[in-house]
Amino acid sequence: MKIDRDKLLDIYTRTMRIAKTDEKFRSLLMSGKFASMYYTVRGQELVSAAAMAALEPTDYLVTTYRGQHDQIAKGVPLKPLFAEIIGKATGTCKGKGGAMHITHPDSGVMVTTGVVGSGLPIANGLAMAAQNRKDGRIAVTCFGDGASNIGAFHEALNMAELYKLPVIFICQNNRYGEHTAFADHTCVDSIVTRAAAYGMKGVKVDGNDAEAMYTVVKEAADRARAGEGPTLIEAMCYRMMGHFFGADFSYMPKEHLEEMAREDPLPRLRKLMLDYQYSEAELDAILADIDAEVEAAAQFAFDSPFPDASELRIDVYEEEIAA
Amino acid sequence: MKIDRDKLLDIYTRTMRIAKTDEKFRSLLMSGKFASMYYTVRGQELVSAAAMAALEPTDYLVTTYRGQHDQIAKGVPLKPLFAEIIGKATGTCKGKGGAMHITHPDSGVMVTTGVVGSGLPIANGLAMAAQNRKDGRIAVTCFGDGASNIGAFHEALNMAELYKLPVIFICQNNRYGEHTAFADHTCVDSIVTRAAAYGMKGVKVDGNDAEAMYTVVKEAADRARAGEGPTLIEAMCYRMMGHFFGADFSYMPKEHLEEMAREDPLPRLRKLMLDYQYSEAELDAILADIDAEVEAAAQFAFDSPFPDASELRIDVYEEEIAA
Amino acid sequence: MSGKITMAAALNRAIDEAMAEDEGVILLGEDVAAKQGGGVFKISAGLTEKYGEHRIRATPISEQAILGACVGAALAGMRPIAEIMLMNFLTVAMDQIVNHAAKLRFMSGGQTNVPLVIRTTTGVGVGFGGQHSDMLEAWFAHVAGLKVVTPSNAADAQGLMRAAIACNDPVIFIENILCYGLQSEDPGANHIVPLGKAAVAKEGTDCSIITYGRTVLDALEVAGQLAEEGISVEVIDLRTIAPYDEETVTASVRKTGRAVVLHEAVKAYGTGAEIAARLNEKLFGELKAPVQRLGGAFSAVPMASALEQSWIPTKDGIKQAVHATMNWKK
Amino acid sequence: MSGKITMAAALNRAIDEAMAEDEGVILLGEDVAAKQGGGVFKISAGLTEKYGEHRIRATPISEQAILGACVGAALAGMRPIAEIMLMNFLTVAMDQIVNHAAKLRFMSGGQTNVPLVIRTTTGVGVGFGGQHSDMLEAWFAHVAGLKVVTPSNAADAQGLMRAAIACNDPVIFIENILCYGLQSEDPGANHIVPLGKAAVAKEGTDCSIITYGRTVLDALEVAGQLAEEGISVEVIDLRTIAPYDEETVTASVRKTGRAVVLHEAVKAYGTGAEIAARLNEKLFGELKAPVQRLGGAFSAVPMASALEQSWIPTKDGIKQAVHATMNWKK
Ligand SMILES: Cc1ncc(C[n+]2csc(CCOP(=O)(O)OP(=O)(O)O)c2C)c(N)n1
Ligand SMILES: Cc1ncc(C[n+]2csc(CCOP(=O)(O)OP(=O)(O)O)c2C)c(N)n1
Ligand SMILES: [Mg+2]
Ligand SMILES: [Mg+2]
Repeated sequence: MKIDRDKLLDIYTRTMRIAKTDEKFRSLLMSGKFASMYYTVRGQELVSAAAMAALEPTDYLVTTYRGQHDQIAKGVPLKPLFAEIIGKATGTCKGKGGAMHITHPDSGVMVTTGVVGSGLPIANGLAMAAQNRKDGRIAVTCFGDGASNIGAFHEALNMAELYKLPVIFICQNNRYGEHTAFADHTCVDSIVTRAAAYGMKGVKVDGNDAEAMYTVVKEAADRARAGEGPTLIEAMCYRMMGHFFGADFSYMPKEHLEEMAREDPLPRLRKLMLDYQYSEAELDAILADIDAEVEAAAQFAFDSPFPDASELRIDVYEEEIAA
Repeated sequence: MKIDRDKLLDIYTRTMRIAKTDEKFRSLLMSGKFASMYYTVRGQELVSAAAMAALEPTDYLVTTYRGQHDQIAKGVPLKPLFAEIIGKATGTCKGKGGAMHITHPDSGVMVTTGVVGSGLPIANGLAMAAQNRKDGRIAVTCFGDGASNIGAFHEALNMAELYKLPVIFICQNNRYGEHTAFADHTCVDSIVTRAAAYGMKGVKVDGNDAEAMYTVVKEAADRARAGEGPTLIEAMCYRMMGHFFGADFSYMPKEHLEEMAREDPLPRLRKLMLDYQYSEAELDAILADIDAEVEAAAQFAFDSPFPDASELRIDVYEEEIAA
Repeated sequence: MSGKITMAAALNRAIDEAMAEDEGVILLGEDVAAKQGGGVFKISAGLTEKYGEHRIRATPISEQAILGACVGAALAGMRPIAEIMLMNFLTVAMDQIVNHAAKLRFMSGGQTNVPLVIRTTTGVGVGFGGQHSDMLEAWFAHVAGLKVVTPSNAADAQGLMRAAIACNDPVIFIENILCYGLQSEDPGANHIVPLGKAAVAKEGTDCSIITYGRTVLDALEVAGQLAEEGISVEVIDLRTIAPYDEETVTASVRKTGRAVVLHEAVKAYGTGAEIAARLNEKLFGELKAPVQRLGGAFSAVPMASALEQSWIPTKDGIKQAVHATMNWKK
Repeated sequence: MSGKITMAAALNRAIDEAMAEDEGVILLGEDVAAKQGGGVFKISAGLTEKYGEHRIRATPISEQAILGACVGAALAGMRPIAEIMLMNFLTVAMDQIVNHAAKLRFMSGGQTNVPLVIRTTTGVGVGFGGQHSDMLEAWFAHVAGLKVVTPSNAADAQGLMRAAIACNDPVIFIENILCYGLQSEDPGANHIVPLGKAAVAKEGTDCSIITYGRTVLDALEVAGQLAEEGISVEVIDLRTIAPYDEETVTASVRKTGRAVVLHEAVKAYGTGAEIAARLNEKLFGELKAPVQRLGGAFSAVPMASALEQSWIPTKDGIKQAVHATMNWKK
């Protein structure tokens, strides 16, 4: 199915901003320029680019530790993002949250959680606020296949359908939860079969198919906004590296690695762009801009000051804690 | 479907032992002879009588606060049961647990929990022990319709199917969780549809049909013992009184109350007994025995001593706590 | 203001007032709506009729979903109130409270905040047994970012509830099941009691009893009895457990030189430990006797009434503790 | 026994020995089996190969199901070990620990018991941030029926793990993520350290530092530095946090007359409060200075390294606290 040509360009730009940022972080980590727990999003760039392109900037997003693609796609500017991950006072969260806890309400990124599954009930609450206020917003939450086995998933889906909340649950099924393969943590073929357990609409989609992914999320968003309730979307994709940067992934079978390489969303999207009559030169110009943006963001982060120890007394409560 | 005639008599006896005990407790509470939070099982007697009759005495049971029918059906003797509920030293748990926490390993009653849904994961563990030991035991856990919305339900069912544990999940769907009607807490018609979310076998049954209920549980038990994995059984029934003894149930619609009265399992079972060629006299003789047993149990309980304050230092750890 | 009011009615009034004032105030919990009778303890009776089912939401039995939804709604700027039927059930949803509600303001660098009131009830003495009677306030006091409040009377319940709803941070609001029916002076409409301020429930000069919740009543009764013996007891009702009103407590004990710390929760590692530790830090060398701590026994709460009564601090035990401070010699 | 061993290897050995000895010992946790590489911290490396997939079970991400299954298996007489990847994730499953594992022996009147070890890890100083670094031992110490253990070195880790697996009650076994790689003397096979007994990690006469886990190492280092100044510090490593070895601690402080209580967990309402309160009760009038308490700051653990290092007690801070006790005057 064809989508709007400008929209595809938008998706391409979001995708490549994610890819270039991730690449930069991995090279910084590799070179030892900074050290951190880092959950690479390599392989899942397009899933969130297409999803977030289907939303309004004011829509809410709740994501997880592996959420950099979601955050960037939703619009978090790169400078404070880099600074946060590197632990600087100029970070989105003044360095207090770090990569696992990026928050940026201006782009609708309300929570990034490090606890598997905990974002789903929170997304319901954001959707509930929108429903009560009738402000037309919706909430989207992204999580992994592994997260679909935790209690919060179940409770959240049931409640969302019961109240017909304007929320979209996007399961990015990358076939692994840490080192555990999909078939070793559940006995169903698809997470999306679980939608029926709540009377919810469920849709399974190839997350690396930009047109399909965008369309599915757009439809779910329209349904949500129309008061027709939540949707569970299972976006099939691949985690193209280990669970976190540097982690062993020898447990992944050879055939899986090969399949993964074949399905790489980046060359596939590039090809689609050409099909949509974008020229190599146009695309390269976009990449050059993004490269510059990424470099500037990294530089900004490294140049920024560390947070001051007094920050420990600030933001605990509304009132500052006495020294 | 017909079942073995002796088995039906067994089910009748269990049912009436439950019914008479419950009746006795309600009359004690009514007369003010003792006061306690009491969750009547009126209306659900047959469900557990038929279920437990399909099990071996050595099989494990995990039930909930509304579990007196399950406990009696599984074989907990009435004397220590009465004593426990009335808070005496001769109770199953020396009065420390009370009605909500009846334990009686000799009858396989391993846990009675007051926390909705928490029994399901525990039943998995009992089943896991049996699976590892290959001792042929199975575990059964009973819970309500309301419990099917809590996280523990979801996690437990997924894990049980994954490991093919010899466990049976019996949801006693009495159409209400406290004061909340089934349709107000979930959007599916049947809890049993949730089995598919785990690739699990699910069976819905009229819990007030002794033959059907027994047969379904027997099949599930055979499957579990054969290593074929768990079953989710949804046994439809009615909670014929308020959530707890004395609780308001004015929120129940008139039609529901009428339907409930029509479906009362006790007259229905009596009729079935006659169909199976048991005589009124035979049945009455059984009731007389049960009446005597219940009276003796109540008397035993009232005559028993209260637990001593030193019990607070015992059973906290294996070693007694110093005074 | 003439007349009396029960704690249950006072809580209902506080929530009603807050809901009338601000559309952002919503209530979620099991059985809380009109269809179910307004909550098992009827605290939300009549509110659905006034504010509708979108603001009073009866939920499935899903504490994680309840608290998570409240966290989300609070992040969006609403002022949700969660009713968690009994305190022990918080154990199925600690993650939302501790990892999320408490920390999101800090972890977001102050970009977001969670104005959420988690109402819950508990209490020893009603035979509810081991899984329905725990007092877990010490856990929450240990978590930065949470406030912990518990009233001992109807007027405070009303005033503290208004303050809790107005607070821009998450508040754990603990109601004692035995106090719902107790009457105390009706404070009238729009009564507010600021968070973080203890009350001197009774003045005295010989020994301070520092307590909160239902045991304030026991302490006052014992103080009355001891007055007849000529012992002048000061009773401090913390009202807010965290943040702790160190100023009021320290001033009282500096004056009396003796302290008994009292709560229903298990004594070991309870809030009394922190209070005793702080008193010893602040008043080292000034105390006339060691701080006495009283709390629940070190076991699950037993069901049998005979045992349950031995489990909680008794009035006799409180009296003995005060005597111990009065008669203390090396 | 010559040679050194890491804490990770020592834990692996203890579990291996227990599994070889008793078929009832099983291990459940996310990623713990051979197929996933033997656990994210490799504590179960090699065990699946020896004992099979029924005894080393890799689980879905379902902490309630993990702990519930362990409770059930324990009730049936097995000796399960649960690996909960990080301590903060216990918050999704507190119910199984607190309402069930801890209470079933008591609530059943001693008919059942729960011989379960809940292994978990945490630690401040690795930049894991607010939701992956909490130290919640005070919560568990407050719950009757649980034992709480944390080793500071590899040999103790091995010996305490054997004792924990042998224990007929539930044990929360806290491993510090920063200690896994640390080497200490290899205690050899079948080493057992009894639960409930503190160790005098270093003898001294002027001031006692009472601590446990990773901060024992800091305390020992500071004690070494202070020795050069002529201050003789005794370091007590609790090893078992609950039940608390009051005898050893009281004896030490009675001797030195001064105490610093140190832990990484948030100071307010931490285990240090109970220890300080007890010392003040037992040694009222005998202490030469107020008990000093050191613990984490009152905030979520910040991610940025600069802030995280200010959050935990520093070696300088420990030194200052000892100095404060030495120099204390009214
Ligand atoms: C409640 C909880 N349990 C365990 C973990 C540890 N953990 C972090 S990521 C992860 C795997 C999650 O898998 P999935 O949901 O598929 O997401 P992915 O990493 O593949 O994006 C686990 C187990 C956690 N963060 N929270
Ligand atoms: C986790 C938890 N939340 C809430 C409660 C309070 N509660 C006790 S019984 C009950 C209703 C349960 O309904 P259902 O599962 O249908 O069982 P029934 O009482 O109908 O047998 C509730 C909400 C509880 N015990 N545990
Ligand atoms: Mg995954
Ligand atoms: Mg029900």
